[in-house]
Amino acid sequence: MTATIAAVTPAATPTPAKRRRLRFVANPKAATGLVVLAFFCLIAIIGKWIAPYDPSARSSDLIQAPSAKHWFGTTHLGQDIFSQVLVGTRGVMYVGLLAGLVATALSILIGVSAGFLGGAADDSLSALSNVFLVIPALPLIIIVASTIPSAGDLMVALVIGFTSWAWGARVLRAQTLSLRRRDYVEAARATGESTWRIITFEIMPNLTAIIASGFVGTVIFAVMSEITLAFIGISTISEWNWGTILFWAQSQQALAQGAWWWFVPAGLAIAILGTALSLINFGIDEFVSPRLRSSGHTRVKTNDGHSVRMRVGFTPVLSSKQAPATPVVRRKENAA
Amino acid sequence: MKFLFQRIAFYIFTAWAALTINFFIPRLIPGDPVTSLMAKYQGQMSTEAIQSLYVLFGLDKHQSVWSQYVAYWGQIFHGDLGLSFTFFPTPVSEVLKQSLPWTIALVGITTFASFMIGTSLGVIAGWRRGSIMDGLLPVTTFLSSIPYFWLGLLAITLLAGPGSFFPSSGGYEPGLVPSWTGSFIGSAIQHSLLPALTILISSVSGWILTMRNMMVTVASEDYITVAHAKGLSERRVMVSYAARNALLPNVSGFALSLGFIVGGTLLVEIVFSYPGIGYNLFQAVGAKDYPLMQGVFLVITLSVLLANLLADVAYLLLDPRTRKEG
Amino acid sequence: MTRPVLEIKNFHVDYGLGDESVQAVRDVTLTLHRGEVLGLAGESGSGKSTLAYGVTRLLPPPGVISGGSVIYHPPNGDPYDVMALTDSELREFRWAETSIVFQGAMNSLNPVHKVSTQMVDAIKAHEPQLSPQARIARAQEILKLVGISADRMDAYPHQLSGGMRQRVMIGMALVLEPQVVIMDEPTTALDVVMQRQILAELVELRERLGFSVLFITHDLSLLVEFSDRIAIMYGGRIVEEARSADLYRDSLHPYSEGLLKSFPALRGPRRELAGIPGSPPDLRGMPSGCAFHPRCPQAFDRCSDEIPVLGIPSARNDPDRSVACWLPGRVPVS
Amino acid sequence: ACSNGDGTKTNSGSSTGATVLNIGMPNGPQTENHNPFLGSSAGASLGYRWMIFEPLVMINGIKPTEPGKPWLATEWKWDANYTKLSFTIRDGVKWSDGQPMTAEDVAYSFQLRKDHDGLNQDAIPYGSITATGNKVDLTFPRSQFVNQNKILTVFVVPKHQWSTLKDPTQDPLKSPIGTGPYTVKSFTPQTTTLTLRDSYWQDLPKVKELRYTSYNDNNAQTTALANGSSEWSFVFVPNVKAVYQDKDPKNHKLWFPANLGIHGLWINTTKKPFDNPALRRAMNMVVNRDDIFQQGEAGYFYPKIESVTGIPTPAGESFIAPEYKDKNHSVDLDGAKKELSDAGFKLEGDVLKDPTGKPVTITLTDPAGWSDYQTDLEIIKDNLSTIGIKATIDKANQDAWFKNIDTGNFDAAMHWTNGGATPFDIYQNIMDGKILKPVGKAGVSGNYGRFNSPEATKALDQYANAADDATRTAALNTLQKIMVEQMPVIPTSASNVGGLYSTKNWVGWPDEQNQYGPAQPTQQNALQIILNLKPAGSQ
Amino acid sequence: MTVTETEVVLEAEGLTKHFPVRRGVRDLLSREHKVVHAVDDIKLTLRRGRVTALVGESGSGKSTVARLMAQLYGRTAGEIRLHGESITVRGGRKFRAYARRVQMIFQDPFASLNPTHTVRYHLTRALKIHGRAGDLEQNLRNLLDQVQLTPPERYLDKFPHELSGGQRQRVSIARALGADPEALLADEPVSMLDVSIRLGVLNLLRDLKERLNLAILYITHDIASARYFADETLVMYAGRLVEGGDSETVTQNPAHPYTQLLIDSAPDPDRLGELSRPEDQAGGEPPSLIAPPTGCRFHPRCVHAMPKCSTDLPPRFELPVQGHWAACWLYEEGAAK
Ligand SMILES: Nc1ncnc2c1ncn2[C@@H]1O[C@H](COP(=O)(O)OP(=O)(O)OP(=O)(O)O)[C@@H](O)[C@H]1O
Ligand SMILES: Nc1ncnc2c1ncn2[C@@H]1O[C@H](COP(=O)(O)OP(=O)(O)OP(=O)(O)O)[C@@H](O)[C@H]1O
Ligand SMILES: [Mg+2]
Ligand SMILES: [Mg+2]
Ligand code: NI
Repeated sequence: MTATIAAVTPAATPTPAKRRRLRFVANPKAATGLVVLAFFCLIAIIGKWIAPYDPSARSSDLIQAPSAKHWFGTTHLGQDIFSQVLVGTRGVMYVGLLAGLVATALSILIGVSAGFLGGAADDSLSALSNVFLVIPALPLIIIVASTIPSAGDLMVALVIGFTSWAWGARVLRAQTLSLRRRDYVEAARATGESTWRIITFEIMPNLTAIIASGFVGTVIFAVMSEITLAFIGISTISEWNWGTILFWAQSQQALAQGAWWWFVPAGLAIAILGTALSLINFGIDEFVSPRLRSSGHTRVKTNDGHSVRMRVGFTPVLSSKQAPATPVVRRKENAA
Repeated sequence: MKFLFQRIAFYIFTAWAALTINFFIPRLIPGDPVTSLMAKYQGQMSTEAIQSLYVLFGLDKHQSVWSQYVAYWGQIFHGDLGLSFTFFPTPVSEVLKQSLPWTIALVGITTFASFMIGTSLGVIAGWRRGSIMDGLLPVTTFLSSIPYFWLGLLAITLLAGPGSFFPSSGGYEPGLVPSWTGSFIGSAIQHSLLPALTILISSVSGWILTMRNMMVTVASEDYITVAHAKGLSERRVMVSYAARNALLPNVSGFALSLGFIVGGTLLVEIVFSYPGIGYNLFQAVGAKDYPLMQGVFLVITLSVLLANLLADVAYLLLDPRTRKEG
Repeated sequence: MTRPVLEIKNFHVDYGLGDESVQAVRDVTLTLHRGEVLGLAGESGSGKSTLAYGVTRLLPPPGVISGGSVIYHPPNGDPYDVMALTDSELREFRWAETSIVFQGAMNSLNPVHKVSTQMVDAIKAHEPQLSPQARIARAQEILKLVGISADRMDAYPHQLSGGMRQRVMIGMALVLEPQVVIMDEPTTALDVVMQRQILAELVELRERLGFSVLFITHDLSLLVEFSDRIAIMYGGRIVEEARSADLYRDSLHPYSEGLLKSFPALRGPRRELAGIPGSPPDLRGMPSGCAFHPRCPQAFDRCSDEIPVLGIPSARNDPDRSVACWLPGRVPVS
Repeated sequence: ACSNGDGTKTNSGSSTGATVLNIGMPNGPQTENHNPFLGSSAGASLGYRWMIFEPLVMINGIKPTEPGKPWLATEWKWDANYTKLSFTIRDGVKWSDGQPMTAEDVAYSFQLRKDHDGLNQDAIPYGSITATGNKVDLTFPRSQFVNQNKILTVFVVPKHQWSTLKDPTQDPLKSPIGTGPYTVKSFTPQTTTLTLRDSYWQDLPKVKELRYTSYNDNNAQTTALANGSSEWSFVFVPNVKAVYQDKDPKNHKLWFPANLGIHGLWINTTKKPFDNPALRRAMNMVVNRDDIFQQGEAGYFYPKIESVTGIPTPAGESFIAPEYKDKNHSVDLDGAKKELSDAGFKLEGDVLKDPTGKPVTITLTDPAGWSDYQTDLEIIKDNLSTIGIKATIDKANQDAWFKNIDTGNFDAAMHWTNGGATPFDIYQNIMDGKILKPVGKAGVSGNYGRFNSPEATKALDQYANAADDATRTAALNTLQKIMVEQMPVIPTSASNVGGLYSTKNWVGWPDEQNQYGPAQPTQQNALQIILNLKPAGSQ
Repeated sequence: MTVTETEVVLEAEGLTKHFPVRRGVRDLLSREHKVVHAVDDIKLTLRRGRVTALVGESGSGKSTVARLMAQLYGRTAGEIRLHGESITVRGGRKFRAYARRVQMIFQDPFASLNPTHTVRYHLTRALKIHGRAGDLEQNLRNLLDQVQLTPPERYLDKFPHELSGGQRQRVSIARALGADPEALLADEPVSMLDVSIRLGVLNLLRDLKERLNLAILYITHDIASARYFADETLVMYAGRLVEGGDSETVTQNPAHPYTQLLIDSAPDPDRLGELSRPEDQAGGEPPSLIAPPTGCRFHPRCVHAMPKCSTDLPPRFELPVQGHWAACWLYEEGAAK
């Protein structure tokens, strides 16, 4: 989430167009992130079918370390942890994406209207989002979720979505505010476009990068929150997800029993998913503001044979032999 | 100063909103604390004992929401947060008084340290593009994607096994009496190292990254080139020109993300059974202890607000543009 | 003509390395003489700023200097190549010998430090032996020269108007009394009245302090009025160089000619304005031969095949002029 | 919680005989509250209230039928079919502030409970309370046979302190005054230290100092037990053998005797086809209690129910009717199938069809976080599938679950029963028709399965109000018969009153051979145990 | 040369715009409403087939005038007449009808085209909104032809970032023409363009004026280009018009001291080597528009200022050349020249 701060400013660079959109995928970070994300999405869809066991089914292998039979070992009931991780992916992705969608929709609604309408509407809407921003989200989510009778996946997703739109709204508002003053918005108005058309066709397309990055950020947050809720036993754990696995590991004191395999795979999966999403966000950030790209070749061979890093303030001087000498006819230097 | 006035007005408004949310949340809860206590004593509490608890907790009275709301504000202004159910009849304020210092010490110091360390590393990473620091970014990203609590679990397994220097839970040695003695403080520090490390590792990379990006953005500003052109030393340009300006957005970012960070760090307390507010929240949620839940939420929110205010003041001191007269 | 202070020889600048690189400045050779104002004109993207930054090695990454030398002649002492200086030598060289004024003064001043701090910073870096009071006094003195009263010393940049900021920048550039001041479009952000005021002051100061100026702008009419000599850049190369009056009255390169014909004049008879057809070249895909040939009304076969060399045109045997064009009479005397 | 230094530091000089006993509970930071009436107080949650406040009569929690041991009362006598009780109060007992304890104090202790519903946890209907000389006489509006132990074990508080309290139900009682052998020395949220008094009406115990430490969670408590820094505790330790016992096989001991309360699968007896007792019996026959004990309860925590009557043994041994004396639960698949086919159920493939031809399915529900119950349900689900019943497990939200149980809106759930001095509490909780409410109506305090048996209600009534033991025995036998034949609840485990302890420094703990009291540190009998402990070297 | 021959398309009288200054918490306590006097009492006439230039330094209110005329801002006072008919529109269908006849071109061709849309989209919208989508493809080509972006196919499906600055500005102009307007308000249409390209765009505008008989308001800070391109020139200072008349007259014989300053300050290659500031020239900076100077707004900087200048607002004084006027007390009947 924090990475978006930098993304707000560089709106000045001409924003994406069709062909350049594809270039986003060419960003190695984004590409890696997308591949991993696609992998998790795939697991979320087919996990149920490829799981070797029913994740809830008991067997006689109690608390077994990973083996060929049980890749990630088993629980105290002899359940196969590998299957639990596979099947649990769906819940994680579902909640993450749904919460991300809800929050993004809200942030667009609130952020864009605050930015576009201005005046009192802006004041009250941005006060609202600032309040939500300052109030610690996770404790609020924990408390709200703990008060809901049956906090299933849908409910958890909604709660997370409804409490975590504020950051996106803030960023979008700032951006809309700057877009609203752009000449092309004024020009569209002068052409006679209606307000809603200006918002949806002139402003929104220019917000896509920010919306996408906000969406990804919220998904990260939602996944973390969801897993946290499951881990501390607040949301329903009837459906498997990674948090549920961790919940059981914790309540059965997997640590004390030395059953590291019980909580390592799920946690690792979270971390990898989180990293993938962060990478996508980097990709978006770098796409919006190419300066942030970590430059490829930064080492240069200089005049005196040293190799130096390119840096601000001290331009490297390449060995002169590289310079293609164009024949130049010069007059003689005048004597002083 | 106008800026500060506006901020303070905003904080008052936010505090009001948070307190009102706080008021309504438990009142929308269908369950009640007695059943939760029942759950806690699974089978060891008789049906009769349950009835006596309803009487004890005063849950058999009924009042209109509005008069409750008024009474609630009355209580808040007297610093009265009600009596905790789990620690009945200890006042919530006392429970919190006991745990707050731990949280402030752990979460406060580590969050601040993480901000400082992350920012400093970010300055270097952003300044020396393409150096090793830049290469470390993917690693730190990975670290920051790990949920706090899981990293804590991992830290306990790997580092806090029996016989290790690191204790796996608690705020200090069980036998000790909290006091300002060397052995107690030593023990408290020993117990806080692992949770602190967990928070630090998970949160520091966020700061590194934002600061790095900010530095990269700032580094291409004209005034940096001018500073170089003036022949200032590298250090001076980096610190006084680049970092100083790059810090500004980060300070307000710091303020705004405090809410997120504090939320995450509370989980560390749960995993390490650290006797702070986060652990209180965990207990309160488990036991439907609304007064305690409300108290915790209130204290967290107000602390975040306060920290925000401090960050605002820092921003004010750092950025002359906001000091504009009028 | 006086001694040179800065000789730029066969200067090349690339952005990026290898195949992807953009060759922003090609083989530029230019001499700045003591006490003169050398104007550099050309349209946007022709490499003016790149050249200016390159000379002081201030190009932002991925800019690299891929060839050439910049010989600096100190008032007393032996000339040396700026490109061969080490980092610390370069630091010493900067500002004390050559200072720069950029286009946007708002962006050139650090928004979080007072004007005085930024002035003193420069003095401190180069004359550490000076006492703090003396530094302040020096800063005050130079600000007075550029018309800013001492009580604005403690102002922050945002508290000053655009014109004042630009004066502060000029003052800062002169505070160490350098030999060379490079000015990259120092007045384009200001309106004409302010522009004239500042330039007038600059002329006075130059008479007093005797520094040389490399003045960059795309406003040719301003240059003609303000500078002693003018060099015209096109597509990363110098295409013509001459005394201002000569260039104005009798430009030799078709591009310079086109530029001059694009300016409506405020006084005098209404001239016919022709302009230049087409659009500036893309540095990534430079036309072969003379970069200007696709837009040149007089281009012929040779123009698209061979890069013209810069030299004294055969038709005007004037050692103070040079042009890079294949048109008859403009080909260099060999 | 524990680092290397712990054991040696707190038990310095264990070679020369220990003086300190470290007791632990996994209950999180405490607040300073020594009020013995409040279950939320540190005194109650750690159990040290019993070291300060003593009962009139000490009754062995695992042998509730044995006569109690005179404690602050030297004699007691029930009259008029348990509606009258008179105590003779012990002389020479002094409060820890030096004042003598009198019958006045005892009467006041009863009066407090009578006056404050919040303190009267057992909802005993007190009548008159009178103190004369060293005698205290109580009357009750109805027979207190079933409550007799609850009344006898009431603890006594000093009138001269309690009468000054503004609100006894909300006072944290910062400096408790009691008759017990220990007084509070210091309190911190983590550790409460109790120190031995100079004098006590019995022989002073050998333990000079008690340290009650509240660990933040089960993990921490387990670790502390494993490394010896905690010597006595009550906590669920999964895989207890590896995690705890093997760490010091010689000294690390545990004993988890059952008391008279049970856990079982409650079945909604109004739902078809579960209103058919034959189906319930068949279900009972396939439940694998060994798996539940071994996997759900880590092989020790809640002891498994052996007797078909659901009465936990050995605590309830003496109550079991002759006809069921040696009848124990065992998995009997064939018997179950026979039972079913006799009742008109059909097992087609692996789907059981009820007499109307509908497949039998059931939803088993318990709150998500209750890991042991959830484990039990998983096992039961598996077991039921052997007779073709398709079970699904609903991990409900705790509040919703309580509400659904209360209103009878469930198929089946793991739940506990009340416990008491006789199996009456168990059966009353399961079968009492007097507390029966129709499905959908809340506010029941038992009989969640809506079990409607006038016969059972009558037998319960008889038992509670009987004038002689024979009637009672007959009534209880009837109840057992109903339980076995109708099976409204499928009992799985007994409640426990156990503990884990270390014999490294102290010996004399209760165990299988020496069952003088339950081994749980938070039970009243803990005082008895402390009094019984001797330094390990001294034997 | 006179300027009153052709039909009046759009005229403004007494046009005034005050922007409220955003009030802070402290201002809530005070009664007074602070405003920016961006535009005060402007009288302006656009005629068919004529270019009227509006020159003035940055911040003098030129863009505000253009936006007021385009009815993008609501005005504080004054009247805008289209063919003599006073019109006030605020959005909706009426605004479209107005926009159909009065179109605006923005200063920055890099910012006035939405980077996410193609040239086709921009032009199609303009045509559709104004009901000219009839033979869409043909109309599109016509538009591009009109702005000399030929062949049209090459440009239709390009994104703005694929075009050069001059080409973009042509697209903006084409979009404005899409409405088939009678009046074109060009707000510094070339100031962001390179010198060699500027002329092309200006020539295009002049060509359009002649071919389509448009009335054009040409806003610029470059008074030299006004001389070349506009028939009539108005000079604006701090929100007020200070001088107006035939372009050649205004630039060659400036009457108002401000216009004189402006013209003297403009770079002039023919004035070689006399760069120093004439002693009698005014200096200083433009005034604050929140509290503009009383009387003539130029008086604090004016070398000819008289006591009257700081108190009384000068009206328009007609000057000898027909149509030339200046708002300066120097030209009051009988004032000492
Ligand atoms: N970081 C960079 N990477 C790649 N190309 C660059 C970079 N910076 C500048 N260029 C290119 O180098 C060329 C010269 O740029 P430069 O800024 O020197 O032009 P200029 O003559 O100063 O133009 P202007 O009048 O707009 O300031 C331009 O074509 C530009 O696109
Ligand atoms: N929306 C607004 N709110 C408040 N003040 C405004 C607004 N728009 C313009 N102004 C103020 O009105 C004055 C005139 O602005 P305007 O943009 O019309 O000037 P301009 O002559 O077009 O300048 P430029 O040459 O820089 O474009 C300025 O002082 C400006 O600060
Ligand atoms: Mg430039
Ligand atoms: Mg403007
Ligand atoms: Ni410890």
